[in-house]
Amino acid sequence: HLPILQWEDKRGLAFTKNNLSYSSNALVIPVSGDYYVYAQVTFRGPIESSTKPNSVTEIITKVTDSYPEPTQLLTGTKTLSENSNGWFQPIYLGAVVSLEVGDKLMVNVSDIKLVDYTKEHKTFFGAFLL
Amino acid sequence: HLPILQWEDKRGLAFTKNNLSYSSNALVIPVSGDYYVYAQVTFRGPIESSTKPNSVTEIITKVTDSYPEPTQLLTGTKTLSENSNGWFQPIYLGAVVSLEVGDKLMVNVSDIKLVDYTKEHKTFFGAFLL
Amino acid sequence: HLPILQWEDKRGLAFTKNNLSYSSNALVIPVSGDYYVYAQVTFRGPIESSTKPNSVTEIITKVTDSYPEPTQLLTGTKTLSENSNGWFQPIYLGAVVSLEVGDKLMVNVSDIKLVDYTKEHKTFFGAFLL
Amino acid sequence: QRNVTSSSCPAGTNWVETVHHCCSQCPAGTFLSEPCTSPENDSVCLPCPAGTFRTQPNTLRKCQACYECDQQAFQSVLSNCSATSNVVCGCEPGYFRSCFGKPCTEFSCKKCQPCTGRLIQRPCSETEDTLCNSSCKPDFYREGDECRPCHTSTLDTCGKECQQVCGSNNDQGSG
Repeated sequence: HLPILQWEDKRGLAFTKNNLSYSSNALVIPVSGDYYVYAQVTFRGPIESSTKPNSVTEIITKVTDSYPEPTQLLTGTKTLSENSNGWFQPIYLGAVVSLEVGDKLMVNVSDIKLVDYTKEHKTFFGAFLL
Repeated sequence: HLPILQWEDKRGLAFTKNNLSYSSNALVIPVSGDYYVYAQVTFRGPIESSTKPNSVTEIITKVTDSYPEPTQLLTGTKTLSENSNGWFQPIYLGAVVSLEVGDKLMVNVSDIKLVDYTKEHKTFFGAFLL
Repeated sequence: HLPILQWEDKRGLAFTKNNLSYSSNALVIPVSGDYYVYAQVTFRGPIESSTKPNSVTEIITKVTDSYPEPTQLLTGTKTLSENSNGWFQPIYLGAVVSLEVGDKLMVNVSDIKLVDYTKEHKTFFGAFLL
Repeated sequence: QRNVTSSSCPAGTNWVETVHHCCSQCPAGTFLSEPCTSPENDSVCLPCPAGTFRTQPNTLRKCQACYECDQQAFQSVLSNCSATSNVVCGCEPGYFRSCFGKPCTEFSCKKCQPCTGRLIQRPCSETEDTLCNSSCKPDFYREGDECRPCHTSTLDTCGKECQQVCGSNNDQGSG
Protein backbone atom coordinates (compact mmCIF):
# COMPACT_ATOMS: atom_id res chain seq x y z
CA HIS A 1 0.00 0.00 0.00
CA LEU A 2 0.98 3.63 -0.44
CA PRO A 3 2.56 5.47 2.51
CA ILE A 4 0.16 6.95 5.10
CA LEU A 5 0.55 10.54 6.27
CA GLN A 6 0.83 11.45 9.94
CA TRP A 7 -1.05 14.50 11.21
CA GLU A 8 -0.89 17.08 14.01
CA ASP A 9 -4.27 17.01 15.83
CA LYS A 10 -3.86 19.55 18.64
CA ARG A 11 -1.42 22.35 17.99
CA GLY A 12 -2.00 25.44 15.88
CA LEU A 13 -5.10 25.30 13.66
CA ALA A 14 -5.56 21.57 14.29
CA PHE A 15 -8.34 20.33 16.58
CA THR A 16 -10.70 17.39 17.07
CA LYS A 17 -14.12 17.56 18.74
CA ASN A 18 -17.56 15.87 18.91
CA ASN A 19 -15.72 12.60 19.67
CA LEU A 20 -14.07 12.53 16.27
CA SER A 21 -10.66 11.34 17.45
CA TYR A 22 -7.25 10.92 15.85
CA SER A 23 -5.11 7.90 16.58
CA SER A 24 -2.35 6.03 14.71
CA ASN A 25 -2.55 8.25 11.65
CA ALA A 26 -6.31 7.97 11.28
CA LEU A 27 -9.47 9.90 12.08
CA VAL A 28 -11.77 7.52 13.96
CA ILE A 29 -15.50 7.85 13.27
CA PRO A 30 -17.50 8.10 16.52
CA VAL A 31 -21.04 7.72 15.12
CA SER A 32 -22.39 6.24 11.89
CA GLY A 33 -23.59 8.75 9.33
CA ASP A 34 -22.72 10.80 6.28
CA TYR A 35 -19.56 12.86 6.58
CA TYR A 36 -17.98 15.47 4.34
CA VAL A 37 -14.37 14.30 4.24
CA TYR A 38 -11.64 16.51 2.78
CA ALA A 39 -7.86 16.78 2.54
CA GLN A 40 -5.29 18.89 0.74
CA VAL A 41 -1.72 17.77 0.22
CA THR A 42 0.82 20.20 -1.21
CA PHE A 43 3.53 18.29 -3.04
CA ARG A 44 6.85 19.96 -3.86
CA GLY A 45 10.20 19.17 -5.44
CA PRO A 46 12.83 18.59 -6.47
CA ILE A 47 14.24 16.74 -3.48
CA GLU A 48 17.69 15.16 -3.25
CA SER A 49 16.61 11.69 -4.40
CA SER A 50 17.64 11.36 -8.03
CA THR A 51 14.49 10.09 -9.64
CA LYS A 52 12.19 12.92 -10.77
CA PRO A 53 8.58 11.74 -10.30
CA ASN A 54 6.26 11.97 -13.28
CA SER A 55 3.13 12.20 -11.13
CA VAL A 56 1.81 12.72 -7.60
CA THR A 57 -1.20 11.04 -6.04
CA GLU A 58 -3.29 11.64 -2.92
CA ILE A 59 -5.89 9.10 -1.76
CA ILE A 60 -8.33 9.34 1.16
CA THR A 61 -8.81 5.76 2.36
CA LYS A 62 -11.21 4.03 4.76
CA VAL A 63 -10.30 1.05 6.94
CA THR A 64 -13.08 -0.82 8.69
CA ASP A 65 -13.39 -3.86 10.94
CA SER A 66 -16.03 -5.19 8.57
CA TYR A 67 -13.57 -5.72 5.72
CA PRO A 68 -9.90 -6.79 5.64
CA GLU A 69 -8.85 -4.40 2.88
CA PRO A 70 -8.78 -0.57 2.81
CA THR A 71 -11.32 1.15 0.55
CA GLN A 72 -10.19 4.08 -1.60
CA LEU A 73 -12.78 6.84 -1.14
CA LEU A 74 -11.29 9.83 -3.02
CA THR A 75 -8.28 10.05 -5.31
CA GLY A 76 -6.46 12.99 -6.87
CA THR A 77 -3.67 12.14 -9.28
CA LYS A 78 -1.73 14.72 -11.33
CA THR A 79 1.11 14.30 -13.76
CA LEU A 80 4.03 16.65 -13.38
CA SER A 81 5.18 18.54 -16.44
CA GLU A 82 7.39 20.88 -14.54
CA ASN A 83 11.04 20.89 -15.40
CA SER A 84 13.89 20.48 -13.01
CA ASN A 85 13.64 23.71 -11.04
CA GLY A 86 11.44 24.01 -7.99
CA TRP A 87 7.77 23.01 -8.30
CA PHE A 88 4.64 23.03 -6.11
CA GLN A 89 1.47 21.03 -6.75
CA PRO A 90 -1.50 21.16 -4.34
CA ILE A 91 -4.21 18.49 -4.61
CA TYR A 92 -7.55 19.12 -2.84
CA LEU A 93 -10.17 16.40 -2.38
CA GLY A 94 -13.56 16.55 -0.68
CA ALA A 95 -16.84 14.65 -0.81
CA VAL A 96 -19.67 13.12 1.23
CA VAL A 97 -19.18 9.48 2.20
CA SER A 98 -21.27 7.14 4.34
CA LEU A 99 -19.28 5.89 7.32
CA GLU A 100 -19.90 3.50 10.21
CA VAL A 101 -18.88 3.99 13.81
CA GLY A 102 -15.29 2.76 14.24
CA ASP A 103 -14.31 3.35 10.63
CA LYS A 104 -10.87 4.91 10.23
CA LEU A 105 -9.95 7.55 7.62
CA MET A 106 -6.41 7.99 6.38
CA VAL A 107 -4.55 9.90 3.67
CA ASN A 108 -2.12 7.98 1.46
CA VAL A 109 0.34 9.61 -0.92
CA SER A 110 2.41 8.32 -3.81
CA ASP A 111 5.69 9.55 -2.27
CA ILE A 112 5.94 10.86 1.27
CA LYS A 113 9.25 12.61 0.52
CA LEU A 114 7.42 14.94 -1.90
CA VAL A 115 4.91 16.18 0.69
CA ASP A 116 5.29 19.80 1.86
CA TYR A 117 4.72 19.41 5.59
CA THR A 118 6.40 22.73 6.49
CA LYS A 119 3.23 24.84 6.98
CA GLU A 120 -0.06 23.63 8.51
CA HIS A 121 -2.11 25.74 6.06
CA LYS A 122 -0.65 24.00 3.01
CA THR A 123 -1.39 20.37 3.89
CA PHE A 124 -4.49 19.55 5.95
CA PHE A 125 -7.13 16.85 6.50
CA GLY A 126 -10.56 16.80 8.15
CA ALA A 127 -14.14 15.57 8.28
CA PHE A 128 -17.50 16.71 9.66
CA LEU A 129 -20.83 14.96 10.18
CA LEU A 130 -23.69 16.30 8.08
CA HIS B 1 -23.88 23.33 -24.76
CA LEU B 2 -20.98 21.30 -23.45
CA PRO B 3 -21.52 17.55 -23.01
CA ILE B 4 -23.22 16.45 -19.78
CA LEU B 5 -21.73 13.66 -17.66
CA GLN B 6 -23.76 10.62 -16.63
CA TRP B 7 -23.37 9.29 -13.09
CA GLU B 8 -23.78 6.04 -11.12
CA ASP B 9 -26.16 6.75 -8.21
CA LYS B 10 -26.52 3.39 -6.46
CA ARG B 11 -23.56 1.05 -6.77
CA GLY B 12 -20.31 1.23 -4.81
CA LEU B 13 -19.71 4.51 -2.94
CA ALA B 14 -22.60 6.25 -4.74
CA PHE B 15 -25.89 6.90 -2.92
CA THR B 16 -28.77 9.36 -2.80
CA LYS B 17 -30.92 10.07 0.27
CA ASN B 18 -33.12 12.72 1.92
CA ASN B 19 -35.13 12.85 -1.31
CA LEU B 20 -32.21 14.22 -3.28
CA SER B 21 -32.76 12.11 -6.42
CA TYR B 22 -30.83 11.48 -9.59
CA SER B 23 -32.58 11.34 -12.97
CA SER B 24 -31.51 11.99 -16.59
CA ASN B 25 -27.99 12.99 -15.64
CA ALA B 26 -29.05 15.48 -12.99
CA LEU B 27 -29.40 15.75 -9.22
CA VAL B 28 -32.93 16.98 -8.53
CA ILE B 29 -33.37 19.37 -5.59
CA PRO B 30 -36.18 18.19 -3.28
CA VAL B 31 -36.49 21.29 -1.06
CA SER B 32 -35.46 24.92 -1.51
CA GLY B 33 -32.42 26.05 0.46
CA ASP B 34 -28.67 26.54 0.44
CA TYR B 35 -26.67 23.55 -0.69
CA TYR B 36 -22.94 22.84 -0.75
CA VAL B 37 -22.49 21.47 -4.26
CA TYR B 38 -19.23 19.81 -5.32
CA ALA B 39 -17.73 17.71 -8.10
CA GLN B 40 -14.35 16.41 -9.14
CA VAL B 41 -13.57 15.30 -12.68
CA THR B 42 -10.25 13.63 -13.44
CA PHE B 43 -9.28 14.29 -17.02
CA ARG B 44 -6.66 12.10 -18.72
CA GLY B 45 -4.98 11.61 -22.08
CA PRO B 46 -3.77 10.94 -24.66
CA ILE B 47 -6.68 9.14 -26.30
CA GLU B 48 -7.04 7.86 -29.84
CA SER B 49 -8.36 11.06 -31.38
CA SER B 50 -5.48 12.94 -32.96
CA THR B 51 -6.12 16.43 -31.66
CA LYS B 52 -4.26 17.11 -28.42
CA PRO B 53 -6.44 19.39 -26.26
CA ASN B 54 -4.81 22.52 -24.88
CA SER B 55 -7.24 22.85 -21.98
CA VAL B 56 -9.92 21.01 -19.98
CA THR B 57 -13.01 22.53 -18.38
CA GLU B 58 -15.55 21.33 -15.79
CA ILE B 59 -18.75 23.29 -15.11
CA ILE B 60 -21.47 22.60 -12.52
CA THR B 61 -24.68 23.89 -14.09
CA LYS B 62 -28.22 24.53 -12.82
CA VAL B 63 -31.33 24.05 -14.93
CA THR B 64 -34.58 25.43 -13.59
CA ASP B 65 -38.16 25.61 -14.84
CA SER B 66 -38.17 29.33 -14.07
CA TYR B 67 -35.56 30.14 -16.74
CA PRO B 68 -35.07 28.67 -20.21
CA GLU B 69 -31.27 28.64 -20.11
CA PRO B 70 -28.85 26.76 -17.85
CA THR B 71 -26.96 28.78 -15.26
CA GLN B 72 -23.26 28.10 -14.78
CA LEU B 73 -22.70 27.84 -11.01
CA LEU B 74 -19.04 26.76 -10.72
CA THR B 75 -16.32 26.50 -13.34
CA GLY B 76 -12.82 25.03 -13.28
CA THR B 77 -10.74 25.47 -16.40
CA LYS B 78 -7.07 24.46 -16.74
CA THR B 79 -4.66 24.66 -19.65
CA LEU B 80 -2.61 21.58 -20.35
CA SER B 81 1.13 21.95 -20.67
CA GLU B 82 1.82 18.25 -20.66
CA ASN B 83 3.56 16.72 -23.61
CA SER B 84 2.51 13.66 -25.56
CA ASN B 85 2.96 11.03 -22.85
CA GLY B 86 0.18 10.06 -20.50
CA TRP B 87 -1.28 12.89 -18.42
CA PHE B 88 -3.82 13.28 -15.57
CA GLN B 89 -5.54 16.49 -14.48
CA PRO B 90 -8.10 16.49 -11.65
CA ILE B 91 -10.38 19.54 -11.24
CA TYR B 92 -12.30 19.93 -7.94
CA LEU B 93 -15.11 22.45 -7.49
CA GLY B 94 -17.31 23.15 -4.48
CA ALA B 95 -19.37 26.02 -3.11
CA VAL B 96 -22.64 27.01 -1.46
CA VAL B 97 -25.46 27.91 -3.86
CA SER B 98 -29.08 28.84 -3.27
CA LEU B 99 -31.42 26.39 -5.00
CA GLU B 100 -35.17 26.03 -5.43
CA VAL B 101 -37.20 22.84 -5.22
CA GLY B 102 -37.13 21.13 -8.65
CA ASP B 103 -33.85 22.70 -9.75
CA LYS B 104 -31.55 20.27 -11.53
CA LEU B 105 -27.75 20.16 -11.13
CA MET B 106 -25.49 18.77 -13.82
CA VAL B 107 -21.80 18.55 -14.64
CA ASN B 108 -20.62 19.62 -18.10
CA VAL B 109 -17.15 19.01 -19.46
CA SER B 110 -15.20 20.38 -22.38
CA ASP B 111 -14.58 16.92 -23.90
CA ILE B 112 -16.27 13.78 -22.59
CA LYS B 113 -13.63 11.53 -24.19
CA LEU B 114 -11.00 13.03 -21.86
CA VAL B 115 -12.88 12.09 -18.67
CA ASP B 116 -11.36 9.29 -16.57
CA TYR B 117 -14.47 7.25 -15.76
CA THR B 118 -12.54 4.09 -14.81
CA LYS B 119 -12.59 4.46 -10.98
CA GLU B 120 -15.44 5.89 -8.88
CA HIS B 121 -13.02 7.62 -6.47
CA LYS B 122 -11.43 9.73 -9.21
CA THR B 123 -14.54 11.40 -10.66
CA PHE B 124 -17.50 12.20 -8.38
CA PHE B 125 -20.37 14.65 -7.86
CA GLY B 126 -22.63 15.51 -4.94
CA ALA B 127 -24.58 18.03 -2.89
CA PHE B 128 -25.91 18.43 0.65
CA LEU B 129 -28.39 20.81 2.26
CA LEU B 130 -26.89 23.15 4.88
CA HIS C 1 1.15 41.50 2.92
CA LEU C 2 -0.16 39.99 -0.28
CA PRO C 3 -2.95 41.86 -2.04
CA ILE C 4 -6.50 41.22 -0.79
CA LEU C 5 -9.29 40.38 -3.21
CA GLN C 6 -12.53 42.34 -3.30
CA TRP C 7 -15.79 40.44 -3.70
CA GLU C 8 -19.35 40.96 -4.98
CA ASP C 9 -21.74 40.04 -2.13
CA LYS C 10 -25.20 40.74 -3.55
CA ARG C 11 -25.50 40.45 -7.30
CA GLY C 12 -25.79 37.26 -9.34
CA LEU C 13 -24.98 34.07 -7.42
CA ALA C 14 -23.50 36.02 -4.51
CA PHE C 15 -25.41 36.30 -1.23
CA THR C 16 -24.87 36.61 2.52
CA LYS C 17 -27.28 35.44 5.20
CA ASN C 18 -27.54 34.26 8.81
CA ASN C 19 -25.75 37.48 9.78
CA LEU C 20 -22.58 36.50 7.99
CA SER C 21 -21.76 39.91 6.53
CA TYR C 22 -19.26 41.27 4.05
CA SER C 23 -17.46 44.54 4.63
CA SER C 24 -14.11 46.00 3.49
CA ASN C 25 -13.09 42.91 1.58
CA ALA C 26 -13.81 40.50 4.42
CA LEU C 27 -16.47 38.08 5.60
CA VAL C 28 -17.30 38.99 9.20
CA ILE C 29 -18.07 36.10 11.55
CA PRO C 30 -21.33 36.72 13.45
CA VAL C 31 -21.14 33.87 15.98
CA SER C 32 -18.25 31.80 17.33
CA GLY C 33 -18.04 28.23 16.06
CA ASP C 34 -16.58 25.92 13.48
CA TYR C 35 -16.99 27.02 9.89
CA TYR C 36 -16.25 25.31 6.59
CA VAL C 37 -14.43 28.06 4.73
CA TYR C 38 -13.67 27.77 1.00
CA ALA C 39 -12.49 29.81 -1.96
CA GLN C 40 -11.51 29.26 -5.56
CA VAL C 41 -9.39 31.70 -7.51
CA THR C 42 -8.87 31.20 -11.23
CA PHE C 43 -5.57 32.68 -12.30
CA ARG C 44 -4.88 33.41 -15.97
CA GLY C 45 -2.21 34.90 -18.18
CA PRO C 46 -0.30 36.21 -19.93
CA ILE C 47 -1.12 39.83 -19.12
CA GLU C 48 0.67 42.86 -20.53
CA SER C 49 3.20 43.14 -17.72
CA SER C 50 6.46 41.71 -19.01
CA THR C 51 7.42 39.42 -16.20
CA LYS C 52 5.94 35.93 -16.58
CA PRO C 53 5.15 34.61 -13.09
CA ASN C 54 6.57 31.22 -12.23
CA SER C 55 3.90 30.50 -9.62
CA VAL C 56 0.52 31.63 -8.28
CA THR C 57 -0.66 31.55 -4.67
CA GLU C 58 -4.03 31.87 -2.95
CA ILE C 59 -4.30 32.24 0.84
CA ILE C 60 -7.43 32.40 3.03
CA THR C 61 -6.48 34.62 5.96
CA LYS C 62 -8.09 35.44 9.31
CA VAL C 63 -7.80 38.83 11.01
CA THR C 64 -8.92 39.09 14.61
CA ASP C 65 -9.02 41.80 17.22
CA SER C 66 -7.28 39.48 19.65
CA TYR C 67 -4.05 39.37 17.62
CA PRO C 68 -2.27 42.12 15.67
CA GLU C 69 -1.22 39.96 12.74
CA PRO C 70 -3.28 38.03 10.19
CA THR C 71 -3.32 34.25 10.46
CA GLN C 72 -2.94 32.18 7.30
CA LEU C 73 -5.65 29.49 7.43
CA LEU C 74 -5.42 27.78 4.02
CA THR C 75 -2.85 28.13 1.26
CA GLY C 76 -2.73 26.83 -2.30
CA THR C 77 0.43 27.50 -4.26
CA LYS C 78 1.19 26.13 -7.74
CA THR C 79 4.16 26.63 -10.02
CA LEU C 80 3.39 27.47 -13.61
CA SER C 81 5.03 25.37 -16.29
CA GLU C 82 2.93 26.74 -19.12
CA ASN C 83 4.70 28.41 -21.95
CA SER C 84 4.01 31.88 -23.20
CA ASN C 85 0.59 31.38 -24.78
CA GLY C 86 -2.60 31.71 -22.78
CA TRP C 87 -2.90 29.75 -19.53
CA PHE C 88 -5.53 29.15 -16.83
CA GLN C 89 -4.89 27.79 -13.34
CA PRO C 90 -7.72 27.36 -10.81
CA ILE C 91 -6.84 26.85 -7.13
CA TYR C 92 -9.58 25.55 -4.79
CA LEU C 93 -9.21 25.59 -1.00
CA GLY C 94 -11.63 24.46 1.70
CA ALA C 95 -11.49 23.29 5.30
CA VAL C 96 -13.06 23.55 8.76
CA VAL C 97 -11.63 26.28 11.00
CA SER C 98 -12.60 27.46 14.48
CA LEU C 99 -13.57 31.13 14.43
CA GLU C 100 -14.64 33.70 17.00
CA VAL C 101 -17.38 36.27 16.66
CA GLY C 102 -15.92 39.35 14.92
CA ASP C 103 -13.16 37.47 13.14
CA LYS C 104 -12.67 38.57 9.53
CA LEU C 105 -11.88 36.23 6.63
CA MET C 106 -10.08 37.43 3.51
CA VAL C 107 -8.50 35.99 0.40
CA ASN C 108 -4.97 37.09 -0.54
CA VAL C 109 -3.29 36.34 -3.84
CA SER C 110 0.27 36.49 -5.07
CA ASP C 111 -0.59 38.86 -7.93
CA ILE C 112 -3.97 40.51 -8.30
CA LYS C 113 -3.40 41.22 -12.01
CA LEU C 114 -3.39 37.46 -12.68
CA VAL C 115 -6.83 36.87 -11.16
CA ASP C 116 -9.64 36.01 -13.60
CA TYR C 117 -12.44 38.14 -12.18
CA THR C 118 -14.49 38.09 -15.40
CA LYS C 119 -17.01 35.38 -14.42
CA GLU C 120 -18.52 34.84 -10.96
CA HIS C 121 -18.46 31.05 -11.38
CA LYS C 122 -14.68 30.96 -11.88
CA THR C 123 -13.54 32.84 -8.76
CA PHE C 124 -15.62 32.58 -5.57
CA PHE C 125 -15.35 32.64 -1.77
CA GLY C 126 -17.64 31.54 1.07
CA ALA C 127 -18.17 30.03 4.50
CA PHE C 128 -20.90 28.23 6.44
CA LEU C 129 -21.35 27.38 10.11
CA LEU C 130 -21.36 23.64 10.91
CA GLN D 1 -24.53 -9.71 28.96
CA ARG D 2 -20.77 -9.14 28.98
CA ASN D 3 -20.08 -6.02 26.99
CA VAL D 4 -18.88 -7.65 23.79
CA THR D 5 -16.86 -5.17 21.78
CA SER D 6 -15.72 -5.36 18.20
CA SER D 7 -12.24 -6.58 19.18
CA SER D 8 -13.52 -9.69 20.92
CA CYS D 9 -15.74 -11.27 18.23
CA PRO D 10 -15.05 -14.96 17.53
CA ALA D 11 -13.30 -15.87 14.27
CA GLY D 12 -15.55 -15.74 11.22
CA THR D 13 -17.74 -13.06 12.78
CA ASN D 14 -17.57 -9.27 12.90
CA TRP D 15 -19.04 -6.82 15.40
CA VAL D 16 -22.08 -5.09 13.88
CA GLU D 17 -22.67 -1.88 15.79
CA THR D 18 -26.26 -1.37 14.69
CA VAL D 19 -27.35 -4.60 16.38
CA HIS D 20 -24.58 -4.82 19.00
CA HIS D 21 -23.86 -8.39 17.95
CA CYS D 22 -21.03 -10.41 16.50
CA CYS D 23 -22.53 -11.55 13.22
CA SER D 24 -21.27 -14.19 10.79
CA GLN D 25 -19.26 -12.73 7.93
CA CYS D 26 -20.83 -12.88 4.49
CA PRO D 27 -18.67 -14.81 2.01
CA ALA D 28 -16.70 -13.10 -0.77
CA GLY D 29 -19.02 -12.14 -3.63
CA THR D 30 -21.83 -11.20 -1.24
CA PHE D 31 -22.73 -8.37 1.16
CA LEU D 32 -24.59 -8.10 4.46
CA SER D 33 -28.23 -7.47 3.58
CA GLU D 34 -29.62 -8.08 7.09
CA PRO D 35 -27.43 -8.31 10.20
CA CYS D 36 -28.00 -11.12 12.70
CA THR D 37 -30.16 -10.32 15.69
CA SER D 38 -29.63 -13.52 17.65
CA PRO D 39 -27.69 -16.78 17.34
CA GLU D 40 -30.72 -18.44 15.77
CA ASN D 41 -31.28 -15.72 13.26
CA ASP D 42 -27.97 -15.19 11.55
CA SER D 43 -26.72 -12.65 8.96
CA VAL D 44 -28.61 -12.52 5.68
CA CYS D 45 -26.14 -12.18 2.81
CA LEU D 46 -27.05 -11.34 -0.80
CA PRO D 47 -24.93 -11.65 -3.94
CA CYS D 48 -23.13 -8.52 -5.14
CA PRO D 49 -25.24 -6.85 -7.86
CA ALA D 50 -23.83 -6.80 -11.39
CA GLY D 51 -20.96 -4.34 -11.72
CA THR D 52 -19.91 -4.77 -8.09
CA PHE D 53 -17.72 -7.22 -6.17
CA ARG D 54 -16.26 -8.25 -2.80
CA THR D 55 -13.03 -10.21 -2.79
CA GLN D 56 -13.16 -11.04 0.94
CA PRO D 57 -15.63 -12.24 3.60
CA ASN D 58 -17.31 -9.15 5.08
CA THR D 59 -20.12 -7.54 7.01
CA LEU D 60 -20.43 -4.53 4.70
CA ARG D 61 -23.81 -3.25 3.58
CA LYS D 62 -22.69 -2.72 -0.04
CA CYS D 63 -20.28 -4.21 -2.56
CA GLN D 64 -17.49 -2.24 -4.23
CA ALA D 65 -18.09 -0.83 -7.72
CA CYS D 66 -15.96 -2.51 -10.41
CA TYR D 67 -13.30 -0.40 -12.09
CA GLU D 68 -13.45 -0.06 -15.87
CA CYS D 69 -10.63 -0.45 -18.38
CA ASP D 70 -9.74 2.75 -20.22
CA GLN D 71 -10.48 1.49 -23.71
CA GLN D 72 -10.23 4.98 -25.22
CA ALA D 73 -6.63 5.07 -24.01
CA PHE D 74 -5.70 1.66 -25.56
CA GLN D 75 -6.34 -0.41 -22.44
CA SER D 76 -7.81 -3.89 -22.81
CA VAL D 77 -9.67 -6.15 -20.40
CA LEU D 78 -7.44 -9.00 -19.19
CA SER D 79 -10.17 -10.39 -16.94
CA ASN D 80 -13.70 -9.19 -16.41
CA CYS D 81 -15.09 -8.04 -13.08
CA SER D 82 -16.82 -10.89 -11.24
CA ALA D 83 -18.68 -11.00 -7.94
CA THR D 84 -15.41 -11.86 -6.22
CA SER D 85 -12.80 -9.96 -8.24
CA ASN D 86 -12.29 -6.55 -9.78
CA VAL D 87 -11.64 -6.08 -13.49
CA VAL D 88 -7.99 -6.46 -14.53
CA CYS D 89 -6.79 -4.20 -17.32
CA GLY D 90 -3.79 -4.43 -19.66
CA CYS D 91 -2.78 -2.83 -22.95
CA GLU D 92 -3.99 -3.58 -26.45
CA PRO D 93 -1.59 -5.45 -28.73
CA GLY D 94 1.08 -3.06 -30.02
CA TYR D 95 1.05 -1.08 -26.76
CA PHE D 96 2.91 -1.47 -23.45
CA ARG D 97 2.30 -0.26 -19.87
CA SER D 98 3.93 3.02 -18.82
CA CYS D 99 3.42 3.19 -15.06
CA PHE D 100 2.69 6.33 -13.06
CA GLY D 101 4.75 5.41 -10.03
CA LYS D 102 5.04 2.18 -8.06
CA PRO D 103 3.01 0.03 -7.47
CA CYS D 104 1.74 0.26 -11.02
CA THR D 105 -1.91 0.88 -10.11
CA GLU D 106 -2.19 3.67 -12.68
CA PHE D 107 -0.63 3.26 -16.09
CA SER D 108 -1.04 4.59 -19.61
CA CYS D 109 -0.65 2.40 -22.70
CA LYS D 110 2.12 3.59 -25.00
CA LYS D 111 2.67 2.52 -28.58
CA CYS D 112 5.52 -0.01 -29.00
CA GLN D 113 8.39 1.41 -31.03
CA PRO D 114 8.65 -0.24 -34.45
CA CYS D 115 12.50 -0.58 -34.71
CA THR D 116 12.34 0.32 -38.42
CA GLY D 117 15.51 -0.80 -40.10
CA ARG D 118 16.83 -2.55 -37.04
CA LEU D 119 16.71 -6.05 -35.62
CA ILE D 120 14.47 -6.50 -32.58
CA GLN D 121 16.57 -7.37 -29.56
CA ARG D 122 13.56 -7.92 -27.27
CA PRO D 123 9.97 -7.77 -28.52
CA CYS D 124 7.42 -5.40 -26.99
CA SER D 125 5.62 -6.96 -24.03
CA GLU D 126 2.78 -6.00 -21.67
CA THR D 127 5.22 -4.22 -19.41
CA GLU D 128 8.15 -3.17 -21.63
CA ASP D 129 8.70 -1.37 -24.91
CA THR D 130 10.44 -3.12 -27.80
CA LEU D 131 14.22 -3.13 -27.39
CA CYS D 132 15.79 -2.40 -30.78
CA ASN D 133 19.24 -3.56 -31.76
CA SER D 134 21.60 -0.56 -31.88
CA SER D 135 22.98 -1.42 -35.32
CA CYS D 136 20.99 -1.20 -38.53
CA LYS D 137 19.73 -4.24 -40.44
CA PRO D 138 21.51 -5.31 -43.65
CA ASP D 139 20.60 -3.00 -46.58
CA PHE D 140 19.88 -0.17 -44.13
CA TYR D 141 22.29 2.69 -43.41
CA ARG D 142 22.47 4.99 -40.35
CA GLU D 143 21.27 8.60 -40.67
CA GLY D 144 21.40 10.36 -37.29
CA ASP D 145 19.69 7.87 -34.96
CA GLU D 146 17.55 6.39 -37.73
CA CYS D 147 18.15 3.44 -40.04
CA ARG D 148 17.19 4.13 -43.68
CA PRO D 149 16.78 1.56 -46.47
CA CYS D 150 19.51 1.66 -49.13
CA HIS D 151 17.00 1.67 -51.98
CA THR D 152 15.71 5.06 -50.92
CA SER D 153 19.17 6.63 -51.18
CA THR D 154 20.26 8.49 -54.28
CA LEU D 155 23.80 9.34 -55.40
CA ASP D 156 23.66 12.85 -53.91
CA THR D 157 21.92 11.82 -50.65
CA CYS D 158 24.16 8.83 -50.03
CA GLY D 159 26.78 10.11 -47.58
CA LYS D 160 29.87 8.35 -46.30
CA GLU D 161 27.95 5.96 -43.97
CA CYS D 162 25.44 5.17 -46.68
CA GLN D 163 28.12 4.46 -49.25
CA GLN D 164 29.91 2.13 -46.88
CA VAL D 165 26.72 0.10 -46.46
CA CYS D 166 24.86 0.61 -49.68
CA GLY D 167 27.77 1.58 -51.97
CA SER D 168 28.97 -2.05 -52.52
CA ASN D 169 25.38 -3.09 -53.27
CA ASN D 170 25.04 -0.23 -55.78
CA ASP D 171 28.21 -1.43 -57.61
CA GLN D 172 26.92 -4.97 -57.77
CA GLY D 173 23.52 -3.66 -58.85
CA SER D 174 24.93 -1.51 -61.67
CA GLY D 175 27.76 -3.96 -62.60
